[in-house]
Amino acid sequence: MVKAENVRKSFGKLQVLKGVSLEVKQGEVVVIIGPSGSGKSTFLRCINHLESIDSGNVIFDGQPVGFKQLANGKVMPVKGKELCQLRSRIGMVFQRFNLFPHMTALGNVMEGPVTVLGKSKEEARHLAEELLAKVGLADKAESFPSQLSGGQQQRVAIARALAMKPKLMLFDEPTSALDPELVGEVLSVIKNLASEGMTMIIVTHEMGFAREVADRVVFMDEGKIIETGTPEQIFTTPRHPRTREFLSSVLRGYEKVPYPQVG
Amino acid sequence: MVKAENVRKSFGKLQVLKGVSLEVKQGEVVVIIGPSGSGKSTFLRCINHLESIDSGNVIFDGQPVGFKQLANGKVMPVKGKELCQLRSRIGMVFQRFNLFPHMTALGNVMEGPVTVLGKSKEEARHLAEELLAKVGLADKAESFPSQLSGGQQQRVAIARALAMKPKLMLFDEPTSALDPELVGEVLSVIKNLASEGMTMIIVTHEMGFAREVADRVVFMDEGKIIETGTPEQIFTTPRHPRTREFLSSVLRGYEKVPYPQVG
Amino acid sequence: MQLGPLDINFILQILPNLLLGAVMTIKLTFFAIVFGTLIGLFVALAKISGIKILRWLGGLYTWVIRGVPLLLQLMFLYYGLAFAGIVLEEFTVAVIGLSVCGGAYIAEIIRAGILSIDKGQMEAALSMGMTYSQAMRRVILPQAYRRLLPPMGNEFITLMKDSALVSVICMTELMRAAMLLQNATFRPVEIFVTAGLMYLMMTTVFTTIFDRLERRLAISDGD
Amino acid sequence: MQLGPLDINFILQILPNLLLGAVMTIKLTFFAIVFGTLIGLFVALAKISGIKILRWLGGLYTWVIRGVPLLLQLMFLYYGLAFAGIVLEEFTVAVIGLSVCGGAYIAEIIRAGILSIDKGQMEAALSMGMTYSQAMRRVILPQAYRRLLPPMGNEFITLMKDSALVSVICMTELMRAAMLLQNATFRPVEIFVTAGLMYLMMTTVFTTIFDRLERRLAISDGD
Amino acid sequence: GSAEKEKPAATPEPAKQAEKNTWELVKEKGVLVAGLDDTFAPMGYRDEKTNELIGFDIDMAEELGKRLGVKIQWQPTQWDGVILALDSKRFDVIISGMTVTEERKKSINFSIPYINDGLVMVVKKGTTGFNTAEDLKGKVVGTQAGSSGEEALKKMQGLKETKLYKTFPDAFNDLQIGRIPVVVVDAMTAGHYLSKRPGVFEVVGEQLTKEPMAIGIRKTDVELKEAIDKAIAEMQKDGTLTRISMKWFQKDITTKAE
Ligand SMILES: Nc1ncnc2c1ncn2[C@@H]1O[C@H](COP(=O)(O)OP(=O)(O)OP(=O)(O)O)[C@@H](O)[C@H]1O
Ligand SMILES: Nc1ncnc2c1ncn2[C@@H]1O[C@H](COP(=O)(O)OP(=O)(O)OP(=O)(O)O)[C@@H](O)[C@H]1O
Ligand SMILES: [Mg+2]
Ligand SMILES: [Mg+2]
Repeated sequence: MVKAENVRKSFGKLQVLKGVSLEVKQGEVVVIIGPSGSGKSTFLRCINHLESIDSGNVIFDGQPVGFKQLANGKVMPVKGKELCQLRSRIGMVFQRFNLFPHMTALGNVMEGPVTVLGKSKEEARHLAEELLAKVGLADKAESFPSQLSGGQQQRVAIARALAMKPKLMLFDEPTSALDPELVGEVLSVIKNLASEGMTMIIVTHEMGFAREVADRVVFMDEGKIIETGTPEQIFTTPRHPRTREFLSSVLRGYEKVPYPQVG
Repeated sequence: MVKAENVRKSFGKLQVLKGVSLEVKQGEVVVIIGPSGSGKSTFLRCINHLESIDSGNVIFDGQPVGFKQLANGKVMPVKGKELCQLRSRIGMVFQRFNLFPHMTALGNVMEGPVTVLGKSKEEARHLAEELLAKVGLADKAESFPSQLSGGQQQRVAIARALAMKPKLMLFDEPTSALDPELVGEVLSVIKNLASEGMTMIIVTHEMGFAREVADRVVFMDEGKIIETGTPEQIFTTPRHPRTREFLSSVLRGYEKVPYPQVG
Repeated sequence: MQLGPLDINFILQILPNLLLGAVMTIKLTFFAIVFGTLIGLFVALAKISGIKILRWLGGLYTWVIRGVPLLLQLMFLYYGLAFAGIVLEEFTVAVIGLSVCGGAYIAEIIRAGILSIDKGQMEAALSMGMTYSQAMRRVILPQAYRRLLPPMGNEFITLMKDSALVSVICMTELMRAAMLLQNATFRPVEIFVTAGLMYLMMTTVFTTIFDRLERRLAISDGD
Repeated sequence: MQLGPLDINFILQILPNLLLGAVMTIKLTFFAIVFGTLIGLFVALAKISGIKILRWLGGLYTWVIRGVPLLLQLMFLYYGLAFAGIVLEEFTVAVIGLSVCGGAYIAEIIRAGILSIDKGQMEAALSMGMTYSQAMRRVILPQAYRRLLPPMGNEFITLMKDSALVSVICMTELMRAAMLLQNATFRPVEIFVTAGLMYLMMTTVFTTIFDRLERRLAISDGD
Repeated sequence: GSAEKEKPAATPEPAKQAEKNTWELVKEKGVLVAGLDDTFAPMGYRDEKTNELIGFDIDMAEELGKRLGVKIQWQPTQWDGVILALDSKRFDVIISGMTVTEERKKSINFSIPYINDGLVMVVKKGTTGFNTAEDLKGKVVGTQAGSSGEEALKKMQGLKETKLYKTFPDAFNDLQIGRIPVVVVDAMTAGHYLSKRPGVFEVVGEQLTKEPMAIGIRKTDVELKEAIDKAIAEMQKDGTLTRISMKWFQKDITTKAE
C-alpha cells in the first residue's frame, strides 16, 4: 500500500529524518511511537507530501508521492494535479483537528467530496450524514466546530477524512490535544476503523491503545526507526536499550493513569 | 479588622450580592466557599472597592471603603487619595496572577513600595529580595513573568502583595489557574502566612486546604451567606441543605484526587 | 435665511453643484474600492506565494506606493505618463491612481489577514487533496474575510477622503466642486462648511454599513 | 550627463531646492508627530475615561477629523479661521492641521493598544493602591507601548506623506518645491522622479528605524 | 523665485512629421480641444447655478470655432501645469486668457493677441502707499502660481517674498484677511473679484505692465496657428471681439487690427 525508502529530510541544518524506510501493507495498522522531536510527525507529513523530502522515495499505491528519485540520485517533483489526486486518497487527521471553523460539521465533511471529487451536494450530504452517524455525531451535523467539544471535533475530523474514501489513514497524535475524559470516544472510533480493515499509520502516546490496535509497532528516535515488531514483542521484550528506556519512562505514567476504556 | 454590613451589588438587572454581612477579626483566616457565580469574587472585590457597592457598608480598620452610607440611606463616594491609601493596606492576589509582564519578578515586588509608598529603590529592593526569598524564589528575582511557571508567578504575586505590608490579604482562587502539580507550592506559602498571624479572606475550591487553614468557613450561594462555622462544623455537620448538597458534589471530586500535600 | 454665518439660501443654490461633485466622489471611491481590492488580493497572494520573483515584485510595489505621496503619484500618472506618450483621461488617471494606491494598503491588510489564519487550516485543506487555489478560495479567504472587515472599512474611508486629491488633476469631485464654486462666488465659508458636512455624511454612512456587516457576519458564523 | 530619460546635470541643479523642501517636510512631520502623539494620548485617555462628557468630546473629535479630508481641514484652518478673526501663519496652520488630523488616528491606535491590555493589569495596579494615573503610567502604557509601535510607525509615515497636502496653503515643502520647479522649468520627469525618490528615502529610513526599535524592544522585554 | 537658468522646454518630438499635422487632424475630427483653467473668472469659469462654463473666452472660442468650422471641446486643466499639458497633447490649444510672455514664448507659440490687458496692484480698500512697481519692494506680494503675475514678479528686485497661490480667490482671501498687503493680478481678473465683494478691495496705482493675451499653440503646429490667426483677425475686423468684450467687461479691451 505505502512504502517509504530511505527518506531523508532536513530543516535548515537540522536533519530530522535520517533515512527512514517503512512498508505498510493493505489493511495493516502501524503505530509509531517515540520521544518528542524524533521525527514522527515529519515522517507522517512526508507520506502525503505536506513536507517535501530531500532524498529517498515514498511510494503510495504504486505511485511516487511528491518527489521521485531518478536513476542518477536526483529528485524530481511530481506535478500539482497528480499530487492532489494522490493526497485525496490519503486521509490525515491532525493533533489539533483543524476543522474549518466557518463550516458546520456537515459542511466540513461535505467539503472534500464536493470540492475535490466534484460530487453533487446531494450525494455529498448523504455520505456526510452517514459518516457523522458512524462517528456518533448524527445530531451535531448543524453545529459549528466552536460549538463542539474537543472529542467531538476530532471525530468530525475523522469523518471528514473518511469522506474522501481514502485507502490509507494517517493519524498524528489524534488524542493528545484532548481532555482525558474525551480521549476514549475518539480512540473507540479509530478502533472501529481498524476492525473494518482500514490501512492506518498512527502516531500516538497512548501506549495501551497502541497495544490494543496495532498490528505492528514502530519505535522512532532521532530521525531513525530503531525497532519494529508486534505490540507484544515491543512492549514486553524490547530488544534495543533505547526502546526499553523510552517505554519504561512512558509506562510509568501509563500505569498510574490508565487510558480510558473504549468500545 | 474588616466588617461588611448588608452589602448589595447589582450588574445591570442581575443582583449579585443580596445583602452580605461578614466581620473578620485581626489574625483570623476566613475561607469563602460556594458554587460558581455565587458572588464570592464580587464580594472580595467590594472589600477593596474594585467594585463599587450599591448599598451597605464596608468598614476596614475603622474606615469606610469606597462608599459610606449616610443616615438617610444614601451612599457617598470616598475620595481618590483616601481610597488608594486604604487599598494599599489590603493585599489582593488574583486567580490569574496579573503580574506586570514588563517588569522582572523583583521589579514587580518593588513596584508598590516605590510608586505607592514612595520608598527609595534601595530600601524597596532589600524588602523585595527578602520577600522573594520567603516565597522560595530568591533565585528568580531577575526573571520575567513569562519565564516563570504558573506556581512561581503566583508566589511572586503573593510577594508583591506582601511588599505593601498589608493588614489584610484577599485571595481569589489563588490556585485554580494552576496545573495540579503546582498547586502545592502556592498553598504552602499561604499556610505559612496564616501561621504568622496574617488576617486573610480566601476564596478557594481546595476543600482540603480550606479545612486545614481556615479559622472560619463561609458558605455563599446566590449572593447570600448561607452558613458560617468552623471547618469541622461546616465539613462534617453542615446545617443548611444547600451547603450539604454543595459539599457532597465537591467532595466527591476531592476524595478521588486529594489535594497535594504541602508544607 | 441666515444661520449664524451661513446663508441658507445660498447653500441651497450651490447644493446641486456640490451634490454632483459628491456623486463623482462616490463613483471614484466605488471604482477605487473594486479595483483596489482586486489589486490588493493579487498582490497579497503574490507576497505570500512560493515564487521568489512574485514576492519580490509584490514587495517592491507596496514599498514604492506606500512610500510616496498619492499627490505625487497622481502627478506622475497625469503628466509623466503623458510625456511617455500614454495620455490617459482624468477619470482613468484618478481611478488608476486611487486603485493602485489603495491596492498597496489593501494588499498588506489581506496579507496580514491570511497570515493570521492558523497554518493547520491550509494543511488540512491540502491533505484533503485540494489545490492551493481551492484551499485559498474555500478555506483561507472565507476565514480571513471577517478579520479583514474592520481594516478594510477604514481603508475604504481613507480612499473616499483621498479622492479629494484628484482635484489636482482637474477631476471635479466634491472637493474641486467646492473650489470651483468659491472661484465663481468668492464665498468660501458656506461652500466649505457644506462640503465638509457632505464628506462627514458619506464617511459616516460608510462606517455604519461596515459596522452592520461586521455584526451580521459575527452572528452568522456560529460563534 | 543622461541616465535614460533623466538629465543628471539638471537634477543636480534642482537638488538644492528640493532638499530645502525635504527639510521642511521633515520639520513638519516632526512637529506633527510630537503634537499628534500628545493629542492622541489625551484623546485616547478621554475616550476610555469614566467621565461621559470627555468620552463624548473625544468621540466627536475623532469622528469629525477622520470623516473629512485633510485638504478641507487645512483650508478651513487657513482661510476659515482667519475670516473668524484668528489669523495663523502657514507653518502654524500646517503643524496644527497635521497634528490634529494625526492626533485623531493616533488616539484610536492608543485606545486600541490600551484596551488590548488585560483588564487584570489595571485591577492589580489599583489594588496595590496606585492611583488611576499611576497605573496608566507605570503599568498600562508601558505594556501598550510595544503593541503601539507598528501602527504608530505606519501613522507617522502617513503623516510624512500627508504633509504634501500643506502645499495648498502655500507651504513650500518637498511636494510644492517640486511643483514650483516644474512651473519654472516645464520638466516634470526629472523633478517628480527625484522628489519621489526623496520621499521614498525618507519613508524608508523611518520604517527602518521603527523596525529596529520594535526588535530592540522585543529583546529587552524578556519574551 | 528659482535662480537656475531656464532651458527651452523639453518639447517631445511629434510622433512623425510625415503624419497629418494637428490642424488636419482637428479638421478631420471637427473638434478642437482647448485647455482652460476653469477657475479663471471672468475669462472662463463655472456658473455656480448651472455649472456651465461661462466667460469671455468661452464666447470668443465659440465664435472662433464657427469660423474654423469645428466644435470647441473644453478641457479643464490645472494652471500650474498648463504648458506641460499642452506639450503632452492633452489638448490642442490653450484658450484661457493666457498672457503672452517672453518665458512662455520659449516653450510655445501664441496666436495674434485678442485682448490687451495688464497687471495691476490690488489692495484692501483704504491701503495707501502702492503707486508704482517700486512700492512692491520689501513687501510680500501674492499672485497665482503660474500666472503672468508670477513671471513679472520674478523679474523684480527687492521683493520680500512672492507668495504663490493655487487660485486667485485664495490670494484675494488672504488679502482680505491681511496676511498679504497686495496682490498682483491682471486688470480684468481684478475687475471680476472686486465686483463679487464690493467695497473690500481696490485697484491702486499705475498699471504695471501691458500684457496682450493670446491663444497658446504648440510650436510644431504652424498650420493650426495660421488658421487661428486668420480667424481672430476676422473677428477683430467685424467687431465680434468688441461685442463680447462689452458683454463681459462693459468696455472694449480687445486688440485692434493692424
Ligand atoms: N517546519 C519546521 N521547521 C523547522 N524545524 C522543524 C519543523 N517541523 C519540525 N521541526 C523539527 O523537527 C524535529 C522533529 O519534529 P517532529 O514534529 O517530526 O517530531 P515528533 O516526533 O512529531 O515530536 P512530537 O512528539 O513532539 O510531536 C523537531 O526537532 C522539530 O523542532
Ligand atoms: N463585571 C461584571 N458585569 C456583569 N456581570 C458580572 C460581572 N462580574 C461578575 N458578574 C456576574 O456576577 C455573578 C457573580 O460573579 P462572581 O465572579 O462574583 O462569582 P464567583 O462566586 O466568584 O464565581 P466563580 O467561582 O466562577 O469565580 C456571575 O453571574 C457573573 O456572571
Ligand atoms: Mg508530532
Ligand atoms: Mg470568582
